[in-house]
Amino acid sequence: MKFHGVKIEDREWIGGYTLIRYRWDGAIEPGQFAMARVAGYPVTFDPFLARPFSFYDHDGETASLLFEVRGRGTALLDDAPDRIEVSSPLGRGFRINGANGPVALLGGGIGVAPLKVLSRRLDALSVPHDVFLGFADARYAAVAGEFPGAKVATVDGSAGVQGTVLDAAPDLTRYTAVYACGPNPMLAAVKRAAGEDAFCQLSVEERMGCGNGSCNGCVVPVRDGGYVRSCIEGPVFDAEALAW
Amino acid sequence: MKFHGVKIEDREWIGGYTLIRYRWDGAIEPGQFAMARVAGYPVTFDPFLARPFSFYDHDGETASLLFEVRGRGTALLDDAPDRIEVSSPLGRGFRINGANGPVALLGGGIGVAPLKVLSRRLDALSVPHDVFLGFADARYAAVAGEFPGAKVATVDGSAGVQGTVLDAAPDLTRYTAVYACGPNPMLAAVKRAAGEDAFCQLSVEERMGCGNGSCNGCVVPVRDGGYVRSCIEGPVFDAEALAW
Amino acid sequence: MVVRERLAGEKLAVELCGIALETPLIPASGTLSKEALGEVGSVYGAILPKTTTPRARAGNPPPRIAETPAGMVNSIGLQNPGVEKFLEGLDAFDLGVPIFVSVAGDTVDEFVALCGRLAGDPRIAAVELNLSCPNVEHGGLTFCAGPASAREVIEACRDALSSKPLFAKLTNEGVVANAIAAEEAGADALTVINTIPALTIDASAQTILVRGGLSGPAIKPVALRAVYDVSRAVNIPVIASGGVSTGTDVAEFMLAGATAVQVGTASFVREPEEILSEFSEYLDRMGTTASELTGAL
Amino acid sequence: MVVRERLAGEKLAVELCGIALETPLIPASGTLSKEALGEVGSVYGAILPKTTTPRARAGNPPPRIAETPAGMVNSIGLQNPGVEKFLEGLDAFDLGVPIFVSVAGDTVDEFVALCGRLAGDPRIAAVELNLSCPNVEHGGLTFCAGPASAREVIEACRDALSSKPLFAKLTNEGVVANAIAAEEAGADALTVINTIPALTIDASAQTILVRGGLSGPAIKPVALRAVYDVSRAVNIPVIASGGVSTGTDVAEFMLAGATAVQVGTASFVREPEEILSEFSEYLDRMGTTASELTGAL
Ligand SMILES: Cc1cc2nc3c(=O)[nH]c(=O)nc-3n(C[C@H](O)[C@H](O)[C@H](O)COP(=O)(O)OP(=O)(O)OC[C@H]3O[C@@H](n4cnc5c(N)ncnc54)[C@H](O)[C@@H]3O)c2cc1C
Ligand SMILES: Cc1cc2nc3c(=O)[nH]c(=O)nc-3n(C[C@H](O)[C@H](O)[C@H](O)COP(=O)(O)OP(=O)(O)OC[C@H]3O[C@@H](n4cnc5c(N)ncnc54)[C@H](O)[C@@H]3O)c2cc1C
Ligand SMILES: Cc1cc2nc3c(=O)[nH]c(=O)nc-3n(C[C@H](O)[C@H](O)[C@H](O)COP(=O)(O)O)c2cc1C
Ligand SMILES: Cc1cc2nc3c(=O)[nH]c(=O)nc-3n(C[C@H](O)[C@H](O)[C@H](O)COP(=O)(O)O)c2cc1C
Ligand code: FES
Ligand code: FES
Repeated sequence: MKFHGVKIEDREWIGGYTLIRYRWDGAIEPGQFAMARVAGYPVTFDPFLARPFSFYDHDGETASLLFEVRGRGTALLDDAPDRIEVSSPLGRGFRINGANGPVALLGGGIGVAPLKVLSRRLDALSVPHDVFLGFADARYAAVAGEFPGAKVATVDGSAGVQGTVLDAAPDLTRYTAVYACGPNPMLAAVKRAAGEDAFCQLSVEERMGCGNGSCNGCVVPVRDGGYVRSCIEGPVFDAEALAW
Repeated sequence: MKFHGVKIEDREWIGGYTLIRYRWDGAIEPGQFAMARVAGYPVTFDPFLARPFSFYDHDGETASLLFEVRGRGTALLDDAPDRIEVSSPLGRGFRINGANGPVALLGGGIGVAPLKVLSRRLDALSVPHDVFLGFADARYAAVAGEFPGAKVATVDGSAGVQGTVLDAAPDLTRYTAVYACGPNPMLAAVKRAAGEDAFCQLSVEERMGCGNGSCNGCVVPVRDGGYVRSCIEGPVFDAEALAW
Repeated sequence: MVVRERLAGEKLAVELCGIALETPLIPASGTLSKEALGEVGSVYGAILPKTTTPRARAGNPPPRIAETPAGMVNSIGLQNPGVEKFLEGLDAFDLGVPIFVSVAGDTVDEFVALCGRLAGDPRIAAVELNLSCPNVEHGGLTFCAGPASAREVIEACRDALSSKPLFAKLTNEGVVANAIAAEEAGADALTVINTIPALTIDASAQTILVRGGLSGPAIKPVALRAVYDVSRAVNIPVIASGGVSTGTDVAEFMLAGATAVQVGTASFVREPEEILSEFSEYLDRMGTTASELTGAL
Repeated sequence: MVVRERLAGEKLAVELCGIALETPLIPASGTLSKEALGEVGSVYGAILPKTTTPRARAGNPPPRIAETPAGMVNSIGLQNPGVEKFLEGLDAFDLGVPIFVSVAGDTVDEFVALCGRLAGDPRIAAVELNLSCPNVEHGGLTFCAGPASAREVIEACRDALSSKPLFAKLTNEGVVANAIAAEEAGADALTVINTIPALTIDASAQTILVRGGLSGPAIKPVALRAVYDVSRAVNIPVIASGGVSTGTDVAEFMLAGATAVQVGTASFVREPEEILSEFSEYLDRMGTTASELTGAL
């Protein structure tokens, strides 16, 4: 896997998340991701693997990633003085079905990440869309400020309605398309709420080894039987294709 | 092993070597060493071990280490932005035998490191001493500028006399004490040149695991048979005690 | 060491069981997908796709991978489309260098049937038997759990393959005894080693994360010892696998006795091209060639 | 998980073969010298000095250690002053917690003589047999090379030790079969695992650097699998060893089934105190205690 070094232009902390920006002028599709890590190979091989992150935003010149510090990979990225290494763009992003809306965007926790650039794309196509975001608490929910008009739910009720993102959303069957990103159990709930015939696309979250289809580590079970790699066939899947 | 973080006050490149200074007000004996590494445990365990470095200088407030970049441990220390971790002071340093000189100090390559603080101590005790330094070439020999009056030899003849440090030194038997640091083969040559009855002390260089006597990794063979740990019984030994 | 002038090609070339390889690097089975072939350019002396089995295998449910200190544990479960679909898609792996094929079966008969199926395919330069998969006829012990079972499957496959070179891929446990048995049974080369059995636990969730095989830089010293010991115990070429991550690692494995060197997990985090160029610089610095390095310790 | 209030003492305490340990941590044999005892405070539940042998051993010539990715390889060669000098100096290891003593011999008789010598010493709470040293009567294979030789030495030592608990320290290769044999032979607990055979090469010098055993974080997933499998195969306590470097590692090994956990190589680069306090925080976060954790997976 080829990585290239990028210089971090700036770093911002929004609620419980870290936002980093770097110059990057390639093209991306909303929902595509980057494998990222701090520089250092081959001087250090620990941590060993890069970590997958959705593109949060991209304006043609500057790309940004929004992430939550969970373990040592993200802790190092949060600390990294000014250079990180990325490999991107990877995977298949959200497909926009041409219906003229309204469409629903749902994010659970850090699942909010790919919705910004998706919302930007929908704006460009003049597709009206509603954004629904669920968080653990008000601290994380602060990032909702980046999505004007978004409806918010928090598990502890400290911001927005109390409950999960689905408690913040109305009947999803009334939307011509539903896009969601978040923990797998949330995605399964969104799939059910969207209904059988819905155009519903889910960005799944699996542990990744390589990001380029080589390791078969990042699979999700599919309706047709067996497993497919989320880094190549995904991370965005038609809800109906998934076996959950 | 307990390490503590120190802030690097400044960093200088002298010839082929790197000099780093940090505030440290403990006491040290010339010839004692520190185990040093870049910060990062337990977020990263690679490189795994700290590296031993002689104290180059210490004025009661600021300690300094002088090192050559050889592999990844020293490469990281050379790069480390502003914080490293050290465990010190370790080992037994040079013993000053009370004779009032003149004494000889010999350094081979980076073996020059512990001679600065030793020279400072001898000055304080008003013991006259001559310094002889051997290097690969003029680039490394530049550090001799830190030792006014030192005689220099280089293997390629690009500075000082051509040859090893012993080619720069006169008959060593005329000194009341001989102190040397450098690669083990050089130390063995100094031992021979100093003669059987000399007061001759050698600072040896072995790979170290722990620095506190626990691993038995850093041993040198001794005349009485068997091996002793250079991090505890050394790194400075009476030449006569060594089995080489 | 005499410094000689050579063509770059001569410098890196090695010969393995009569097969000319432009470089001693080979991708380790299961670590290079079709989709990633574009990234490898002319780095590899041969291509070796993921192990194929008689029928399609879905593989294990996720999570399948977990990071560990300087390595990772995987439990993919030999996900693959089965040998027939595999052969239909084999042309995609044609980068103009020899193609080796890795096979695994649940029984000796399945191994033999696979070798028989591949024996006549001119696109395939050699076959690697993945002997670390469980032998269902022997209570789930792997085919290389001991010299007797390794010998049985290799002898049978040797016949079935007719003239194609047969590589036996061995695990670390008992590797020297198995290597000697494999040579006697007719293996043309030995791939040493596969992943090392390991386990990861998620302490927060208090659950097992992945039970599988450890690979990556962490296992390099173990693989190096296996390659060294096996090279001294047999007279057939040894292909190294286990933690190769830098050009220096390639040199170390060749010094230990390897004729060719597989790059596996490290290709997830580095470009194989970097590893080859580091190795090439090493050869220049030492004034030697890849083929001279083998066992030069 | 029920959150309970406890005294710190109760939280960390475990019982091992009837011996009360204030914490589940024990230094791994050969990784804590007398000189470093001052650094360990009250971190350890017991003290375990370096293996002692019937006569003094000089150990191997340097180089004895080499760093590897997230680990190190050592070949110390059991340097020690011999059991009599060792016992003369044993009081230095008295930190007010139980003292375990590790022994190794070249033959079964030597093991038995060592155990006989220690059996009556009231300062010694238990004896650990280092079974990964070579058995000179069996062509240099280690005492735990197979169930038969492990059984022989353990049975003989069990008798010689009279009532003192006997721990058998096993290597990774064949660990489950050896563990079952060790339990049958009368071992009271099993220490799992020792270092893993490995090799390091200096590519620039084209020489072997160190041939010895791999330890450190690199081997943690391998040790974790061994502890998990052995815990499920025997009914005696398992003491974990292999790569323990953080409080989370301690938790993982206890979840896998360990009753106590040895800290070895990691103590060269971290203060054991940090590992214990990370583990203590883990227990608080999970609202559990050390003894409840064993096998709670
Ligand atoms: C396609 C894709 C896009 C993603 N986009 C984002 C994003 O934009 N922002 C963001 O913060 N995170 C995103 N994630 C999740 C992110 O990759 C993980 O949070 C990250 O890998 C954790 O690394 P770590 O070293 O901090 O944690 P580790 O130390 O590796 O693990 C800490 C905890 O995080 C969980 N975890 C680890 N890896 C993953 C993973 N790949 N998926 C899910 N959980 C994991 C584990 O359960 C573990 O308990 C994405 C994941 C995928 C697959
Ligand atoms: C008591 C003592 C004091 C020392 N003082 C200094 C000093 O003041 N300045 C300085 O630059 N160096 C000093 N050294 C040597 C220094 O420790 C090594 O150069 C350093 O450990 C190399 O680390 P690395 O990661 O860069 O190299 P590695 O990648 O570990 O190895 C690179 C090369 O360096 C050599 N090497 C590695 N470790 C050692 C070692 N411990 N001793 C000798 N050679 C080694 C190896 O042969 C190897 O080929 C001292 C060593 C000792 C034992
Ligand atoms: C994700 C993954 C999948 C693997 N799949 C296979 C396989 O299908 N067949 C096989 O023989 N080895 C397989 N291996 C083992 C590798 O080929 C290699 O022998 C091992 O990983 C050690 O080398 P490394 O440390 O360079 O990865 C796999 C390894 C990994 C990491
Ligand atoms: C330098 C060193 C010396 C060791 N000496 C011994 C020993 O004398 N007896 C023994 O049983 N194990 C010895 N070991 C093995 C350790 O006790 C431990 O089982 C092994 O290193 C794995 O644990 P770790 O990864 O925590 O170090 C030694 C290990 C090291 C690194
Ligand atoms: S991350 Fe390796 S195949 Fe998807
Ligand atoms: S470095 Fe461990 S005993 Fe000296």
